[in-house]
Amino acid sequence: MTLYLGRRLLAVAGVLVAIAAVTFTVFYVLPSDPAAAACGKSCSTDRLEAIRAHMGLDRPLWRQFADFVTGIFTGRTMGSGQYALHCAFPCLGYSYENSEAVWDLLMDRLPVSASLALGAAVLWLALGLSAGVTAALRKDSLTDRALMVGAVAAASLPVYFTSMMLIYGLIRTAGLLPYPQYVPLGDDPLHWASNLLLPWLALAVLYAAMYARQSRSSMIETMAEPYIRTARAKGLPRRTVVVKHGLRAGMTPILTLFGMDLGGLLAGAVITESIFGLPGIGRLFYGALSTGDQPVILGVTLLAAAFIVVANLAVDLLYAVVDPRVRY
Amino acid sequence: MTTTPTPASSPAPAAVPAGSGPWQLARAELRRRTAVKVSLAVVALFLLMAAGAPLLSSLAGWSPEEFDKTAVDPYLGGRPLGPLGGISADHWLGVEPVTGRDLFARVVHGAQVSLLIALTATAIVVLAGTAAGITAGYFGGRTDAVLSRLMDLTMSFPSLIFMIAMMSVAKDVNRILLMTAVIGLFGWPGVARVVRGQTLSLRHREYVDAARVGGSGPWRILTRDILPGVAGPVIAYTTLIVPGMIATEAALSYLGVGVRPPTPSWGQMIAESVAFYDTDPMYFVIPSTCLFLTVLAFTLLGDALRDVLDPRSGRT
Amino acid sequence: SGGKQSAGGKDGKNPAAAHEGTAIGGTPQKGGTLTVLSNQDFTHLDPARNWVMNDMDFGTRLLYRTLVTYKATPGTQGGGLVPDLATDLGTPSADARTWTFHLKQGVKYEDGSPVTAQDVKYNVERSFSPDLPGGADYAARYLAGAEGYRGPAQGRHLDSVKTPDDRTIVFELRKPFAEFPNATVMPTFAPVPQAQDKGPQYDNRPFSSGPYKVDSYARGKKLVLVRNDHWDPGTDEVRKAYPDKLVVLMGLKANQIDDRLIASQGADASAVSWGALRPESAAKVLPDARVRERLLAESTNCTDMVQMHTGRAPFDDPKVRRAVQYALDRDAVLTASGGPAFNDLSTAYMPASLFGGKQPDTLKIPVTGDADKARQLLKEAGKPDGISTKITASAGDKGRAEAVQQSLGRAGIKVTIETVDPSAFYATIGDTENRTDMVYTGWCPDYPSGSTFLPFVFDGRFIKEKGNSGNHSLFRDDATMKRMDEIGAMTDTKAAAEAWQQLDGRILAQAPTVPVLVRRWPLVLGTNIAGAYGHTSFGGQIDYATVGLKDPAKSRD
Amino acid sequence: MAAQAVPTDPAAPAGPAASEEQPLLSVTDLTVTFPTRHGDVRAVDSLSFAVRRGQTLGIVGESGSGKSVTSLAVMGLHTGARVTGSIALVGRELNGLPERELNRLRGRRMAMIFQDPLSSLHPYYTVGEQIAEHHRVHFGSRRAAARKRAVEMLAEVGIPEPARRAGEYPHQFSGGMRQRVMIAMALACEPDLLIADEPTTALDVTVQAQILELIARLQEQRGLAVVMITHDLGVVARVAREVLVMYGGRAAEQAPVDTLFADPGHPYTRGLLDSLPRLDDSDDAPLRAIPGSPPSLLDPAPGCAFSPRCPRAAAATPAERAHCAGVRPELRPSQGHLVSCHLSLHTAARVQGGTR
Amino acid sequence: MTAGTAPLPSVPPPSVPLLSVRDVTMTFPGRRGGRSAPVRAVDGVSFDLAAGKTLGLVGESGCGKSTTGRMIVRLLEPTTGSITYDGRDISRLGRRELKPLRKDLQMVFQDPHSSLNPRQTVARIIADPLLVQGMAAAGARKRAAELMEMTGLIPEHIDRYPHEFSGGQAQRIGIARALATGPRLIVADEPVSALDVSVQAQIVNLMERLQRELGLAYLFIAHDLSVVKRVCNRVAVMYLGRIVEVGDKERVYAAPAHPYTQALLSAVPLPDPVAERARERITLLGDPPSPAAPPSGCTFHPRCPKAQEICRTEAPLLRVAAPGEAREVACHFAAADNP
Ligand SMILES: Nc1ncnc2c1ncn2[C@@H]1O[C@H](COP(=O)(O)OP(=O)(O)OP(=O)(O)O)[C@@H](O)[C@H]1O
Ligand SMILES: Nc1ncnc2c1ncn2[C@@H]1O[C@H](COP(=O)(O)OP(=O)(O)OP(=O)(O)O)[C@@H](O)[C@H]1O
Ligand SMILES: [Mg+2]
Ligand SMILES: [Mg+2]
Repeated sequence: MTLYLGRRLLAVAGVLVAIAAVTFTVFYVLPSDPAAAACGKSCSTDRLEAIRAHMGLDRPLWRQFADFVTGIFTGRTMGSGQYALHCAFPCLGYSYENSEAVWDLLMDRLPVSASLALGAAVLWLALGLSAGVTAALRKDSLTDRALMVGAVAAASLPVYFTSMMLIYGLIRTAGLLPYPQYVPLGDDPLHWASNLLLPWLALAVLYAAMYARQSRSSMIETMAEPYIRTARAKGLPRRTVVVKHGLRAGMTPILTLFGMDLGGLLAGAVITESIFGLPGIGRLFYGALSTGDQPVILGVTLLAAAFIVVANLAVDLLYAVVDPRVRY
Repeated sequence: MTTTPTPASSPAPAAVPAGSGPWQLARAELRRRTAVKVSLAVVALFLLMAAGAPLLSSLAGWSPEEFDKTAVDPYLGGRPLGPLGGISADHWLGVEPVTGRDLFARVVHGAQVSLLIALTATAIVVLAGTAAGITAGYFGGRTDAVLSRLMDLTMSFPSLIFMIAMMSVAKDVNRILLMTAVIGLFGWPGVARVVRGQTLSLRHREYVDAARVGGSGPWRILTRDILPGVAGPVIAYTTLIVPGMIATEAALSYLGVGVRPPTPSWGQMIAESVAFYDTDPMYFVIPSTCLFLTVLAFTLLGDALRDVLDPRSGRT
Repeated sequence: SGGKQSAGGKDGKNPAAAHEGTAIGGTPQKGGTLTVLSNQDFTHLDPARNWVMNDMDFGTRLLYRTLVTYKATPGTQGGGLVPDLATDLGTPSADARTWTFHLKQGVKYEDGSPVTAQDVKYNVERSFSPDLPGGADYAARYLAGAEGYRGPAQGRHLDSVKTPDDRTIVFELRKPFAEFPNATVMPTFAPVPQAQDKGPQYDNRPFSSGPYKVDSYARGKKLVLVRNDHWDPGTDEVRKAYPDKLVVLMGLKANQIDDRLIASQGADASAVSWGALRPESAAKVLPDARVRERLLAESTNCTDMVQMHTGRAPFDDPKVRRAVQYALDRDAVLTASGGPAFNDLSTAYMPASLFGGKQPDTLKIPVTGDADKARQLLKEAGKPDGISTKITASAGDKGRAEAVQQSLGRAGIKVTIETVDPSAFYATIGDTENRTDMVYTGWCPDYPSGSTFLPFVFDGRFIKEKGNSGNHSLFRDDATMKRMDEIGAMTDTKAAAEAWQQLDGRILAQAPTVPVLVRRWPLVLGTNIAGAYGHTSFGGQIDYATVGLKDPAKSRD
Repeated sequence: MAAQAVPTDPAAPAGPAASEEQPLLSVTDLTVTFPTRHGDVRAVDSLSFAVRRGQTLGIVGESGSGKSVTSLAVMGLHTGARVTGSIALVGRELNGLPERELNRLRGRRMAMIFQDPLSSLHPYYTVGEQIAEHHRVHFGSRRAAARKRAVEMLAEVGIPEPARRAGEYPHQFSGGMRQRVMIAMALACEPDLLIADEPTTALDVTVQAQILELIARLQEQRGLAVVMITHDLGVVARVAREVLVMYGGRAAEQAPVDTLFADPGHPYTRGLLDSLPRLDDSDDAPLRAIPGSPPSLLDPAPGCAFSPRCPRAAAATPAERAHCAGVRPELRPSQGHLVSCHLSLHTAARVQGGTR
Repeated sequence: MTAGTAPLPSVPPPSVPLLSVRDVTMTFPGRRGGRSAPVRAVDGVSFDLAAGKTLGLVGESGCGKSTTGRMIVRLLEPTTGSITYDGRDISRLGRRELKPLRKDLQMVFQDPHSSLNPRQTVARIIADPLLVQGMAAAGARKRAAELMEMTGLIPEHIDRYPHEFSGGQAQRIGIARALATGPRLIVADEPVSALDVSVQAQIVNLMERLQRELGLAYLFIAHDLSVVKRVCNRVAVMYLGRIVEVGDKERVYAAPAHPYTQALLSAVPLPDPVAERARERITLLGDPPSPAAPPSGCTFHPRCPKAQEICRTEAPLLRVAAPGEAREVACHFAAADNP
């Protein structure tokens, strides 16, 4: 188990370094000059060079990358002299744009994205799984048909469409909800929730639809398993058969999906955040793109990748808990 | 005594004429379903629309890039004149606000771009994925290990984020090509996994052994025994990833890193129309509906194909 | 299609320009919280780096004071200067190469310490630091001995800025510069005490010498300003500082900001928008007199231009350039830019404000262009089959570029659009070697003088291979350059202004660029806003020195 | 020994005296139909049989002959099927009983074990939990008591170290042991009837022998009625007292085991016995195969399902053949057997030459 | 076998076996708890098979029967040991060198449906080996029809797909395919295990007939001892990768020498209630162990009723059980109990 975990963690680190390298290269190879962007409208060549040197952009790519990677673990000092900045342990560099440590920026934005992702996840799991399981248990009934038609349709709606409809319906027309504006959970839980409700809904609709479809087929498959027949043959009440024997096995495949989806979303639902103007990581990223703020872009990419790999690892470990056949 | 119940030991159902292969059976099964017929019709409609875009728009009398200043009110931020976003005999689906470009022409040309990107990306994904999956599954061992690691790595990429980043930094390139390539780059592991799994299971079928005993080499086995067996699930999977591809193109265009103006694509149109969603709802509704219908049709079709061609697999 | 009826501009008057030159909402009451809704963050608030019109407005009107500043008056009067930190507009030496300013007594920072001449010098020096890029470069252009200077980081100082005592600062210039007081309006000439300097991170919390200080600043999310109790209104004839507090909410969706302000419900009544009204929201504003009541639409005074690479084929041929000039449908671009309510067509380079209110129309080209004439010109240039070329535009100008593309297409000039992110835009077009033949970009005069326009845009000596700016047509004409030097040396401002205007026409005749339009800066105000007007020198942005609330009790908090 | 742990169920049927005359399970005219896309599949057709306490009924038949469908019908486990006819457990009619009522009988009065013990056991729960969970439901016993019961049962079916093994998961057991676990589970609540659907098919011969022996021992100890379903005539010969031969969803023949093997009445039974290679046969003569293949249930012929393959029908007159193909034979008593054949081997000796 | 069957000219003299397997082992790389745990599926197996004869290979599930068969047709390459076919060691040949041999060595599989490609017509399935060997398509099709006739199928069904056939018919197709190239040795891996009892006999009869007509040699793998007894001349009993007893059918069945063979025979239920009741049974304890962790010494000792100390430590060798007898046994105490 420890061995396995060690191996997996090593693999996670490897994947992250690989992703960092690829991202780094892409941004280096493709033309974009953050120094020039920082330099501004009227920029002398002399000054441009100075800025470039200051940003370390004059150094060979591999050196920049090596500095970056070692910086993550050891921290590093950027610039020199009076304005030298020390960037401590998980050092992902400083934003070109506003000179804040990328790590701090990410951590500052993470609560927003996490609130969005987790809230939506709760919602979509609740909606999706209950719809899926209900449909599975009433397979081929009218309820099943209706739920599944709804699910296919909802899954086909792009998130921006749903979002705009929600905004139009619930804010503009009905005036039921405020325009989303992030309030930290710690400040005011009620406002936190009421402001996030719409983005949650928008995200949840799409995912709930996918999960409903998925959990339905998984549940149908499980309910056809011989061990369910065994449970029924033992005279267990239907509820026990469905919940204890059916759900647990039927929901395990959903776990993998959930890990991947949540991992992907934690680091920013770019579209949703941008539609609702939520200051999450996705928006940070989108903003960084338009200003060519490479350290931030790289930071977000890495964070997102880290969430995905870690979520996958977590799912794999959880599997061992859920399914005793899996042993590490 | 280790009898595995052989389900098909009875002769073929009477409804199907003798000598019909699995493909014919699948086709007959598909033909029975209404959802399939409807989605096929929708898909065909949009494909025809895409293919005949120039013809259609010349019929309607407008090219997708042609401004019509008479159709918009410059003093209202270019809102289309007339009801329903300017729908008239002149402009069948109304016009784009600000520019007055003909929406019908743009929608059909947008279909061309959106479907071209989605289908080409799908083709890339499917070809690359099938090749990788079949290689990994059939040859196993080190080949499998390397390819599987590569799949894991690719799947660990925050693909949308990465795609946006790549699209936004690349400038002097053909956007459509780049977008197709970028979408394709992240899609192949999905197919590869499905194909690999299927190949693994087929490789242990006795008919593959039989072919080897019969003297067939790996190439012959791959093309004659494995590939046709993999084809069913791949077709079903392909149909199910097309909507994803369409949606990805739309998402990228929506985020402003998609096609280059004045080329229309559905995503680009929706992105632009979002700003007008309450002043000119038709502008928003028309491309959204097209996108929705296409995605829905492909999803339904894919569901049916999966039912028929690949009864045991779920989403991967 | 006669049934279609335009909703605005029936009487030929611009419905959006009703409040031009006036303040809306009467005189504000003191107190309350003014909310600013923004779809973005400030580029820089560090005075050494702040060189974006709106940000300069915000910084210099609220957080720090400069030697000289603009009058707080609506209309063209706003271009006038008043002393701020300084006691007067500066005393030049006879050759206008040495300028002396004296600082007022009793100007204090937020911690109560006095503002000194050394602090002003220190910030000027900071602006040279490569760690702190982005700021205005007047100091670099004019101060003597500035070449190769890299800021105060290594303990090196600029000898050309002298501080004989705490309240006197003397600037020694490289060449005569009669308009130097105009330059000292720039945030570069705001004070930063060395003890407070945190290098790049100063940007996140500038040390206040103005009426407000930073209470909290979460980049990209929220900035809260509260009163600086050490600010003495007695030393300040410009800033009124009505609200008790300013809250800038950032990263909102532009459309949602528009919708919120149009609705102006609850706390939004005490809000203003940071960014301009989106063209697509025009339809929600212009037809509604009650909303139009709250609409500002001051001119930005920036001229949008289609600039051609005059250094290489095909645009090295003036005939081809003139073909573009004739082919261009400025009206289409105008519509794409939000329509006549929010833009004014341009017939000259310099904005109307530099022409005393109205641009001359020397060429008399129809607003929708003259495709036949353009084709004719192309034929004369030996290109009867037209040409193919590319244009680079900032992503935000995509619609305008499409209109350019479409209209040039009518004359056989096939244009491909490259959109570039705003951030990378200047770097991209500044690379003279690799850039496209055409770019769509504009220029804003920093202060109302032709010297901050024409030399920046058409002086061939400023062309750089990389990082080129301003002169994107790479126009290099000896006569023009000679004339610019002559005008620059004039001390009679009135004569100089006339000379610039003439020069403008002469350049236009050579068509290095095509002036297209001058944008306005439309803003819908909350119903509780008072004292708001678009300041002509800040690109039409609200003058934050004077804006306040009608009824502070209605604001949030 | 475990009996005292089981409280008496008030709903229990009358004492052993009553059951002497009344069979424990009696199935009459059972018909099970599956509606499918291609039409109705009549998997079981008018089947009747009865089992007495302490007895073993063997049901044989080849793949698809309806054995499993029958057993699931008895347990009331069909979901998508139409079940008609009567299934009576100690006189109580089960067919049509609501699910809740059935649940009180399933696992308690009648239990079932399946062919593939691995997939029939839930992979996520320990075997201890699975053996005893319905004990808690049926007797309302506590977790600890149920666990104790599970360990007892494991010991009873001969699993070493039962206390430790109860905490393990099915995949940690070998095939034979899994089947023992299934048996322990089935017997945990002291049922009266055990239905075993091919319990040894997935197992090796040596392990099969162990399991058959175990079932026989437990049956003797507890006076269980057992329905043993198999396609292996050898297994039936070993364990059953009464045998039901199924063909195409119908009963072909029913008889006490000795009579059936010694003197089969149905040509199919005869053919089956003839086509089997036998270990105790010294003769190396070629096997007598039954020509053709088992019938489809989708479009059942109106007459005897076996008639297309039947050597007697083949040798019969055209009129008889037409009769066989067109008219369904009833199950009729014939020399101590019940045989459903128009040309039963007992009734006519004309084609005797064709058989041994 | 009828006396009339003339020995085929191609059959080598009986002294030289057609197939000779010597000390073949097969080790699969395996994993257990994250560690590599090789599975020795076949462990030093040796036997001979004469032309035109049948050797039965019996044993419990997982004992290595299929692996042995697959090595002989070279679906697997043995880890060690040699396989000599017709005087030539084929155990290390590459794919190209094997190709001509494929004509001679064929295989019939257990599951008739999974061994037929569901997407190919019968014509293609049967003709495929011929096409690989370079025969023209038309000729191959004709030959396929002949083979269908020969195996009791209706040649008109040549363009049907496998799912349109019943299990028994499908197995006939499998046999026809194996016969296509005119092989001399067929490895039949449980050819009747998946079939219904009533059909099983048809296939057994067919295989016997083909052997007579074509002079085939069979390696007949099965776990059903009664079928093996019917079909084979010689029988080899495997336990956990090793042959524990091999000899002429009559001897092995009449007087099994190895305790495992004895137990196996006594465990087979007889379709005769009277005989069943009368029978004395040896019931083995426990389950067959896993080849990944075989017991020490004689791998059968944990289940053996006769096990002694020596069995725990020393693996018995396969040796002639009694002088002059064509039977070998691997048991320390085999002779002692031999009736
Ligand atoms: N749910 C179902 N829907 C349709 N047909 C079914 C269903 N279940 C069983 N059948 C059909 O009923 C017939 C009898 O099946 P059953 O499982 O009882 O056979 P069996 O005698 O148990 O065979 P085996 O020895 O293979 O287990 C088969 O033809 C089968 O195809
Ligand atoms: N490719 C393989 N990789 C790893 N182990 C294998 C492989 N093939 C077979 N084995 C193992 O080798 C052993 C022998 O397998 P084999 O298939 O030869 O048994 P068998 O006697 O044919 O059994 P059955 O009666 O179940 O067919 C088994 O334990 C099996 O798990
Ligand atoms: Mg069954
Ligand atoms: Mg095998």
